[in-house]
Order: sequence, then structure tokens, then C-alpha cells
Amino acid sequence: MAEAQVKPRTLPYVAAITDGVRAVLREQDNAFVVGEDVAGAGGVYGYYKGILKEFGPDRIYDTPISEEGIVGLGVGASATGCRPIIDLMFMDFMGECMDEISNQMAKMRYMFGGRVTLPVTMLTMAGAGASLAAQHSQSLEAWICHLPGLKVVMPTTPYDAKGLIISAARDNNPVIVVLNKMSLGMMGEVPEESYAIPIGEANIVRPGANYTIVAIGRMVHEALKAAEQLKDLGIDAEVIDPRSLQPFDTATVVKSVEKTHRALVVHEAVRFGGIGAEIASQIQELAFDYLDAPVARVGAPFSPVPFSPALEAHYVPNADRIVAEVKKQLGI
Amino acid sequence: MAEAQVKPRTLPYVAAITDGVRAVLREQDNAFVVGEDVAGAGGVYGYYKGILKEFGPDRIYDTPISEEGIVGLGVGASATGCRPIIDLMFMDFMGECMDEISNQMAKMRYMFGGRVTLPVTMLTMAGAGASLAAQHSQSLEAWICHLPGLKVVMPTTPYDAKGLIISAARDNNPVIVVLNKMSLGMMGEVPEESYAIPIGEANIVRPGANYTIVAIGRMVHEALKAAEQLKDLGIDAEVIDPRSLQPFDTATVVKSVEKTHRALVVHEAVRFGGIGAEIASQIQELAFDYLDAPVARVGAPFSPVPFSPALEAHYVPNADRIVAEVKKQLGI
Amino acid sequence: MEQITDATLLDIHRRMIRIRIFEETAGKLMEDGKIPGALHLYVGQEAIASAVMVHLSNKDWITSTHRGHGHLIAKGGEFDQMFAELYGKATGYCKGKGGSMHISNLDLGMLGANGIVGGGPPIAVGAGFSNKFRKTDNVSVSFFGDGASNEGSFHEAANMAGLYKLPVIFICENNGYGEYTAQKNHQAIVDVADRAAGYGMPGVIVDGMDAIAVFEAAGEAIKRARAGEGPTLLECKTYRYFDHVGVRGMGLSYRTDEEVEQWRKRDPIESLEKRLADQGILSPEAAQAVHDEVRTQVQDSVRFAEQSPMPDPSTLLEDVYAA
Amino acid sequence: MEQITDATLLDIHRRMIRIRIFEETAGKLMEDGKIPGALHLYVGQEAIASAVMVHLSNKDWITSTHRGHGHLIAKGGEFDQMFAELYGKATGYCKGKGGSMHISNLDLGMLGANGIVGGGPPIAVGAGFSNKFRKTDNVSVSFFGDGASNEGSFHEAANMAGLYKLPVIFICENNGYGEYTAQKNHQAIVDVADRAAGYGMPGVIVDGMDAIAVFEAAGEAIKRARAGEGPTLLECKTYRYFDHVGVRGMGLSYRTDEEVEQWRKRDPIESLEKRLADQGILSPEAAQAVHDEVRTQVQDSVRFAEQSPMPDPSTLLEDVYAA
Ligand SMILES: Cc1ncc(C[n+]2csc(CCOP(=O)(O)OP(=O)(O)O)c2C)c(N)n1
Ligand SMILES: Cc1ncc(C[n+]2csc(CCOP(=O)(O)OP(=O)(O)O)c2C)c(N)n1
Ligand SMILES: [Mg+2]
Ligand SMILES: [Mg+2]
Repeated sequence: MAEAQVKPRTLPYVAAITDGVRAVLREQDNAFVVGEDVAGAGGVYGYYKGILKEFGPDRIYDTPISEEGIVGLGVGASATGCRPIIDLMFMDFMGECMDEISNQMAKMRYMFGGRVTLPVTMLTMAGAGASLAAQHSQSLEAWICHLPGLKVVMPTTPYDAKGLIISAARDNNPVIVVLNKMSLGMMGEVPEESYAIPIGEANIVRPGANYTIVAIGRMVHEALKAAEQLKDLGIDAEVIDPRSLQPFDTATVVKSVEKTHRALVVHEAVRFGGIGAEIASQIQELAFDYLDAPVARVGAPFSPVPFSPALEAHYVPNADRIVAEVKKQLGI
Repeated sequence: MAEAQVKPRTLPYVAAITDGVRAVLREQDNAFVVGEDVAGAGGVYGYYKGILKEFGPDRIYDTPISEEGIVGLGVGASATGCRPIIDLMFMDFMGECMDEISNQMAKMRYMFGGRVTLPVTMLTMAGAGASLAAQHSQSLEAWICHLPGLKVVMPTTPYDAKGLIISAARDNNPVIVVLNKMSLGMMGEVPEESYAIPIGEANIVRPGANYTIVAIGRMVHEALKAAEQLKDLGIDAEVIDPRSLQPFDTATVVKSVEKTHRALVVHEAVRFGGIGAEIASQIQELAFDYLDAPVARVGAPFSPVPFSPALEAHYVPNADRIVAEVKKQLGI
Repeated sequence: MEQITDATLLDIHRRMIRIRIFEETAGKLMEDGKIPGALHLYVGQEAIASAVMVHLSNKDWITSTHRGHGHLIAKGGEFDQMFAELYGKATGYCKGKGGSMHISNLDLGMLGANGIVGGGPPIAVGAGFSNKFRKTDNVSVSFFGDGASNEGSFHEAANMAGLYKLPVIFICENNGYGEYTAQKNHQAIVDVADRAAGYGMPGVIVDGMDAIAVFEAAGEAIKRARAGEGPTLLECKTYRYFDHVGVRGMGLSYRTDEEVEQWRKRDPIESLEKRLADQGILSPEAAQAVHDEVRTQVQDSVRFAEQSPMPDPSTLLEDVYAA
Repeated sequence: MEQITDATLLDIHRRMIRIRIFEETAGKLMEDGKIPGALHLYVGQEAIASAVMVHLSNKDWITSTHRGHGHLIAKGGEFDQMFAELYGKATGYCKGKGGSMHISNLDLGMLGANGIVGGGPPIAVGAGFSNKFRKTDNVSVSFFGDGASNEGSFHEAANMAGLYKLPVIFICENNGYGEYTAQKNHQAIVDVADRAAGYGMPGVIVDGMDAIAVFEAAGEAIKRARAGEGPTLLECKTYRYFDHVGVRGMGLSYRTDEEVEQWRKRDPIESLEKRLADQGILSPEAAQAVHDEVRTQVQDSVRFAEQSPMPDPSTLLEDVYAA
């Protein structure tokens, strides 16, 4: 079918998610959506708005508040010929379904000697900054990146949101798409047609000459702001958005550091044991001789996410903290 | 009370666990044990043997197979004046109770502004090597070390098992004691009397001059074997057992690396995103100028734990793999 | 059955008014952008918390839900510290660290609102276990919604309470919806109380809009629990007047205006006031005076909260661990 | 009710024998140290898997438990690949990667044994959902134990199946124990079937030692499911002859020898054989011939497994991801 040439269209991140889900439901007859309040309400963040109307009740289902049941449904349905999209309203709720995620979804193929295929996509919402306190603000990607059998992607723009959802759904493995609640209103170009973003390929969102910032999830935008501030200090930062954390595009990051000789990793998650530790470790393992300074890490401090805006503002990493860490590293 | 001077007594790791639990139940009136098959059967690995008989049914309870309920019981009872010891038969089952662990147990104190105290101790069994396959062999300490509010200890000897259980139970915070199933028969000196091992203090189990190995859990013993082999290569390895992963004794590790200039971290868990990444990152952050080579990491490869002994033998890290990694790092 | 006294009736009445006015005010402040984050309001369900809580002392524990202000108020929560917490102020019950979804006060026996649906029941079982272990005659009460009754955690908690015959009362506030999903779209049953049999405990259904009925049913269950006879599942049929979050909320059409109106006609406060007036216990004027008094308290507390300082950033890393 | 044919009776009988002899042999091999890891044996419970499975085709799915060999054999599992898997050989159903606790074969509709108690029911709901979504008339059957009925996952799965009226049959094999804990010490109820009402589905109790009774009850439930009438919870009262793990196992005294003897007197194979003989369907000699034949097959398969190669270490990282 000849796609008409369309002129660039901009959408908010929230609508790009919808667009991605819509594309999947159109191209895959055996795809359907299940989750809490996804059908009637269109999702508590509205990213399934219109799906019920367009595709009907056979393609999108409200579920009971039963996260383990939902993930199990995804496992069982994907093992038996469907391509489910399962929705976990908040990433914080992984605690409720971690067995079905980690012991069933991630491991079933391996345990069965490769004789089962689980094309299941899970969408979930992460991130702090909305005064939602300790149980609705976490970034727990470190848990799932540590689990062989899963793929993990974190779209940071409307374009990536649509493209990564489509890739996730086309993938024959369980893929967890970690969305960010503070990005929902962010505008960006989103083509009408269906397109895929390769899982496992990092995106150099800002090329730079003498500093590498690897930024995870929403921190990409903070890193870009930080890069602007760093210009005044004579630092030309390259900002890399891995987009996919599992598999992780080590090559792109290492190549950048070989050029820049300095690196910083930033994420929203608690710094201790965050995915930044893995990335920093890999950088020093593979680019040790190129490094002029230790790989720095910026992450949330070691506490649960506080409710009060006065505290949360100091909790969530941002451009200023990235700049401060760079300065510290450079001794300026 | 004057403890009689006793001469050194050796016990297997499994009996040292029992001894630790017994000491806790003696010294704390509000302590009790709950878990699956802990009372009547004395635990599937037998480390509660005799507890029911000695302390009676008011101090140790069999539970239904309800991990989330068990952890919740620990949370609620510890918040209201008890000091429960809760047993999670296999660490792999954390998936079943991760909400009560991560969203309730770890965060409640902070969310309540410090106005609640949760003196709860959780014992659980980790480790591969017994042909128990993907769901009964994991080492998932990375998940819980990433959670502010929890403490995490991993005893590697009978002495440490007893001492760390006592410390965990005396601590006013939730402490998870990660035991290792392949160590149950290991013999070691265990004093009769009650003694505590400070949580957060690493143990230099083998002092050495020119190489630092940080070994987690059972890997301590493999690291010691590796150190013997390394002697022949002129390498005098210092082996550090952190004992406590959260809080982590960064100072002891950094001081060692400042002396040795080289470091390797080894754990049983999957290498990608394991706690070794955090430790390696910290070392390069804080001892960068002392490092003659990148910090190396040895961990399980990126797959679930295989059942077949033929595969499992290649999966679980051991002394040979440590030696090989050291050689690779040194280019010999 | 325990005969309800006039004093108790007035006590329940006052607790209900306190909840109603607190919640209406808080909802407005949230929608005006003064209170950050998300508030889940209890308006419509006041009879339940109020009539249960008069049976409890500060040594009886409760666990609550995301919709927790009403439970805390009924348990004796002070407006000053509550509003301050909602505003994220240092003077709040949780020093601003918890907010609406984690508001709590251990001195009052309130083990916290909970942002996790189904997070509470296992904790209530722990508190009940503790009460029994420490040989007290205190109980614990777990409030949860119809939606929460589908979480595995509820099942595990109920089974354990039944097994150990714990002094725990499971109070299902069935308001017909879990967020925007009607009960018929989240479970195949009409009465959550039907699940009690599966745990070896009585399941009781009561009109949650009728404070006196709740008082009586809860009294029975609590008496049983104190006497060592084990847990009860008490289902209270009720309704929330406002949206799932806030007052107007997301403006979705998941329920009809008529349905809301039907339930509002059975308003628990109005019907209790009518009854109190009919029985000559509280005249409409005296009732109005309670409203006015509470309204003034609420206003004062809002002022207290607004004038309170934000927590100092230096406190960010405090309260993670106990010494 | 469907009238059971002689052919079906003989089919059930053969499946039971296949399970019995396979399991006795496997248990011995484990205790002799030939099979690594832990085996949970099905001996005593054979009537259930066998009488259920004759109703199913390879397109009907089942989920199993840690005690899964019997389910796979009854579903058509071949001894060669099964023993090979237990030995951790490359020729096993899972290429040696799964072992006893994860043995599976998708071609036979068997979605795996499961090392996680309660891991199966949500997956069976997914398979049932899939059957319905894909507009087939296939069903899924979830086998689980009395102990597993206390896991939250069972609750969530049962509720969802009831809600969506899925073609799922929940078969609780109540053998009176979860590991070493007697049922009365893990739940306050006697009949797990009592939980069905809470999910809007029928709860049926059947004698799990009586193959024909199981055949009939399962047939009804499966017919209902195929007809779109929704799930059933079928509780089969049964007993495991051996220890929780292995044959002699840990040698704990959690149950009396008399209790074991009582149940053994009601052996499902013996009683079926008696009936088949009485009705002239299968003479004792013919029955013995089945035993002998199966025993030979088992011996051949053990030899096959022992002679099979271990998986090559180079395959360690294969099968983690699909292309
Ligand atoms: C584990 C978990 N799942 C989902 C949510 C999102 N959520 C918050 S409230 C709610 C509905 C709860 O319904 P119910 O239990 O009936 O309580 P009600 O809101 O009606 O008082 C949901 C789904 C959550 N907070 N926690
Ligand atoms: C989530 C989880 N908890 C605990 C265990 C340990 N375990 C294995 S089998 C078992 C008993 C299961 O009892 P039941 O469901 O009655 O099955 P049965 O063994 O009697 O067939 C337990 C507790 C487990 N494997 N998974
Ligand atoms: Mg509700
Ligand atoms: Mg059983």
C-alpha cells in the first residue's frame, strides 16, 4: 500500500504513545491491550484514548487490579499465539508482579530450551517530579535490566515513543517499554506512518567533541540543557540516549568516550545500584586508557522519593546537578 | 550474666544459622520466626531444626505459601512492637513479595517522616550450583541493594552467619540476610555465646599486597582459592568480603585498591547490572589515580541459570574464571 | 448487640462532619493548585470510618488506602498536621515526606494511607499477629476497596488471618468502582463478602451509608476479634461522590449523573442528622453549629498549613534509617 | 453426562501406569544420585492427570506445577525426552536447560512444570484468554496444589477467569499437604472448592483417587468451558505416596505411616484395575501386560537418556532470546 507523503506532524509524547499502540493494533491481528483502566478510561494518563472506540472491545480490555494476573495473562497469551500489549500503570507496581515478570516471562524461553516464544510488550510509567511520593515515582529499570530474557527500552521523545512501541511489539521477545510521566506533554515530530526504531541502538542526540554524557530516560533533556550551560565552560558535550538499556549499545558509548576522554552517566533512579553503575563499569573496562578522569554518575540520592515539592526538587537530578558534577570532575 | 569461657567449637554453616536464630530468640522476647515449613519441618534446609522444640509454638510459626503475606506480617508486626524474623525459603521468590519488600518495608519509615521503626529481619537462600534450575538458584541482591531503607548482608562463613543474624535482629531497620545453599555444610568456628558483627564493615579475609579481589557471598571462597593460584604468578591478592552490601564499606575497598592498584569484583549474580557494577564504579570514582588497569568484574553470563550440571558448571563463576580474568587484565 | 448511646451517636456524627468538611476543602485546594500531587477523597463514605473508629482505641491499629484522610480523621487525626502534610510542609504528620497517600500517625494507631492498592491487608495481619503475640486484646482493622479485593495480597492476608484466628477485621468499602472500572467489570461477583467463606471467616454485608448499621456490624466483628474468635470480612456498600482523584477529576463519563444523585439522596450525614433530630438527640441548629465549628477549625488549619515552613532540603536524607 | 467408553477407560488406565512406573523409576534414580537436582513425584495422584487429559487435545493447554511429570506424561509426553531432560541431557524436552521443574512441551499443549508455587494459574488464564481471543473452542487447564491455593496469584487468576468467563479449568490437586505443612495448618477451610463462589464460578469436589469420578467431573467442567460458559474450580482429594521431594525425602515425621497406608488402600490404579476386571474390560493378566510393556519402555528410555550427550557448553547462552 502506497503511503501518502505527509508533511511533518507534531504530537505530544502522550499522543505518540497512542499512535504507536494504534499502529501495532493495525498491523498485528493477534495484538490486544490489557490493563487497569485502559479501555473505558483510556488509561489514567490518557494514552489509550480512542483505542476502544477505534478497535472495539475485542482489542482492549480493562482488568481487575491484579498485576500478577495481568502479566501472567501476557505470558500465557503470548506463548499461545497472541501478541499482547500489557499495561502496568506505574512502574512502582512491578513489586506486585515481579514473579511473573522475572521467573516466568523472562525465563520461560530459556527454561523450555528455546521451544517457546513470548512476543509480549509491557508499557509502564516511571519517573518522579509530580509530587506523587515514594510509591508512584520510581525508576526501577535496574531490576529488569539484570534479567536475561527481557529487553528494556526507554523512549525519551514522541518520535521514539511511537517507534519503540512498534519495535517492541514486532519483537518476538518480552520487551518492557518504560515511559516517563513528566514527558507526557512534550511535543515532537511523529510521522503518521508506522516506523520502527531498532532496539539496541543508541542515539547520539547531541554530537560533541570533548565530553560524553550518557543520559537515561527523561534525563536526556536535562543533559541537553546541561550541555548548553557547559558550552560556556568550553565543554562541547556529546549527549547519548541509549534508548535501549537491554540490550545496551556499548559500542556507541565506548566510541564516544574514546573521542572525548571523559564521561558522565545520569539517571533518575537512585544512584546506588542504578543502571549507571553498569554503564560506568563498562566504560572504564573498555575505554580505560582513553579516560582522563573517572566516569562520573548522577542519580537520585539514597532515599525513597519524597512527597514535598520542596524536597523532591532537590531529589530529582537535573541540568544543574549534571553541570555541578562535571565541574567537580574537572576540578573547576 | 557471666558467659563461661568455652573452647573453640566448630559448626557447619547450617547449624550456625540455627545458633544465630536461637541467640536472637533468647535475647529478644518480642522476636519470633515465621515462614513456610520453618516450624514443624525446621526449614527445608534444616536451619530451624530444634527451634520449635526449644522455644515452643509461640515463637515459631509455619505459614501458608503466601510470600507477600509473610513479608506483610513482618512489616505490620515490626511496626507495632515485635521483632519478627521472616523466612523467605528461596531468594528467587522475592518476585512474589517484592511489593511488601520494596514499597512497604523499605519505604515506610521515610514515608512516615521517621515516625515508625521496623526491626524486621528476613532470612533467605540464594545461589546456584545444586541443579535447581532457573527459579531456585538466583542471586538477586542487586534488586534490594538499590532500595533505600533496607540493609543487606551476606554471610559467607559459619562465624559470620551467626554474627550477622544477631546483628540483623538487633538492628532497628529491615535487614535482609542472604544465605547461600552451597555453603550449608561448610565448617567453621562458631562461639557459643552471642556476638554481633557490625553491619557495614568489610572483612579482609586475606591480606595481600598487589591485587584486590572483592568477592560477594560464596565467591569469597572461590576468590581465596584463586588467590592461592595467583601466588604462582607472583600476585599477592588481597581478598575482601564486604559481608554487608547495604551499607557498603567503600572505604576498606578503596584503601585496598590504593595499595594494590588493581581490582576485580566477583559475584554469582548475572554480571550485567549486578552489584559488582556498583562496586567497580565506586572504585574507579574514588581510586582512579591509583588504578593501573580497569576494574574487572566476574559474574554469571547473561542467561537464566541452566539446569543441566554440564551447563551450570560453566555458568557459576569459580576460582578458575577469576584467575583467567586476572590474567586477561594483566595481559598474561 | 451493644446499644448505641447518644454520646456515641454524637461522636460518630462529629467525626463524619470533620471528614466531610476537611475533604471538601482539601479537594478545592487541590483543584486550585494549592495542594500538590493527587488527593483521593472520601466524601460519601464517611459513615464507615466514623462508625468503625468509635469502637477503637489508639492501641487498636488500622491500615488504610490511597483514600485515607477519612480514616485518619476518624481515628483522631488533627487537621493542622493533616493539612500541613497535604501541603508537603515540615509540620505535617510525615514532615512532608509522605503526603496524602502516606499520611499516618502511629500514636493514633494509624499505620498509614497506602499508595499501593492491596498494600494494607498484609500489614494489618502483621499488626493483628503482633496484638495476639503480645497478648493484648487489641485488634487491627484493614480498610480496602472493592477493587483491592482482587489483589493477591488481600487473599493471602485473609487466609492467614483466618488460619491463625487473628484479631483482624477486613472492611471492604465497596463503592462500586476501582478508579473508572465498575465492579461488574472487575469481578464476577456482587458481594465481596462472598469471599469470606474461602478463608473460614464470617462475611457480613452492611449498608455503608447508614452509620448505625455500620456501628453495629463493626461492633460485632470487633467483639469477636477481641474475644479471640478470629477475623471477619465486613463489606460496606457505599459510594464516593467525587471523582477517583480530586473532585471533578478527569471528567470521564464512567458513571451517570443519575447514579450519583441516587446515592447522594441517601447521604450518610443527612440521614444521621435526620435521625438525631427525630430522636431529639441533636437539633438541626445544634448540628449546624457542629458544621460551623468544624469549618472554622478547617480554615484555621489551612492557615496553619499555609504558614508552615517547607521541609528544609537538609532533611532530605533523614528518616531513611533508624539509629 | 458423557458415558465413558471402554477405550477411554483403557486409555486412562495406560496413562496411569505410565505415570506410576516412570515416577517410581525416576525417584529411584534420583535417590541413587543419577538424576541431579530435586524431583517431586506424582505417585498416588495418577488418576487426576490421566482422567482429565483424555478430554484434551494437543491444542488444549495445561499449566503444571513443580510436581509436573504426571501431567506431561498424561498429556502425551514421551519417556525418552522426559528422562533425558531429568538427566540434564541435550536430547531432553528442554535441551537440559529446564530439568524436572520446567519440563514442558508446547507441541503437546503443555506449558511447563513450574518451580514457582502459584506460577501456573495466571499463565493458564493467559492461554484461556488466547483461546477465546483467537475464537477457538480450546480450553486451558491449570493444575495446582492445596498449598498453591493460598498464593495471591491463584486468586488473581481465578477472579480474571470468572470475570471474562474464560475457558479455564482450575484443578486443585488437594493432597492434604504443602511440603510438610498439613492443610489444616495452612488454611482454615477443608474444601478449596469453597473459594469458587468468590470468583463467580462453580466449585466441584471429587474423589481424586477415582479415575472415573474425575473423568466425569472434569468432562462437565471442560464441556462448560468449551461452550463459553466459563471456568470451573474442580478440587480433587488425593494423596502423594512419597515424600515432598524424592521418595524417602527428608525423612520427617509430618504424617503417620497409618495415614499413608489408609490412602494406599484406595490406590487409584488398583481400584481401576479391579473395576476393569470386574466389568470384563481388562483381565488381570492383560493389565499386567500393560505394566510390563511400560516398564520395558521406561528401561529403554532410561538407557536412551543415559547414553544421550550432555548439552555442549557452547549452547549455554542460546535460547535466551528469540530472533
Ligand atoms: C498495586 C496498585 N495497582 C494499581 C493502583 C492504581 N490505583 C489507585 S486507586 C485504584 C482503584 C482502587 O479501587 P478500590 O480498591 O475499589 O478503592 P477506591 O478507589 O474505590 O476507594 C487503582 C487501580 C495502585 N495504586 N496500586
Ligand atoms: C512461590 C513459591 N513458594 C514456595 C515454594 C516452595 N515449595 C515448593 S513445593 C511447595 C509446596 C506446594 O504445595 P502444594 O501446592 O499443595 O503442592 P504439592 O507439593 O502438594 O503437590 C512449596 C512450599 C515454591 N517453589 N514457590
Ligand atoms: Mg472502589
Ligand atoms: Mg499439596
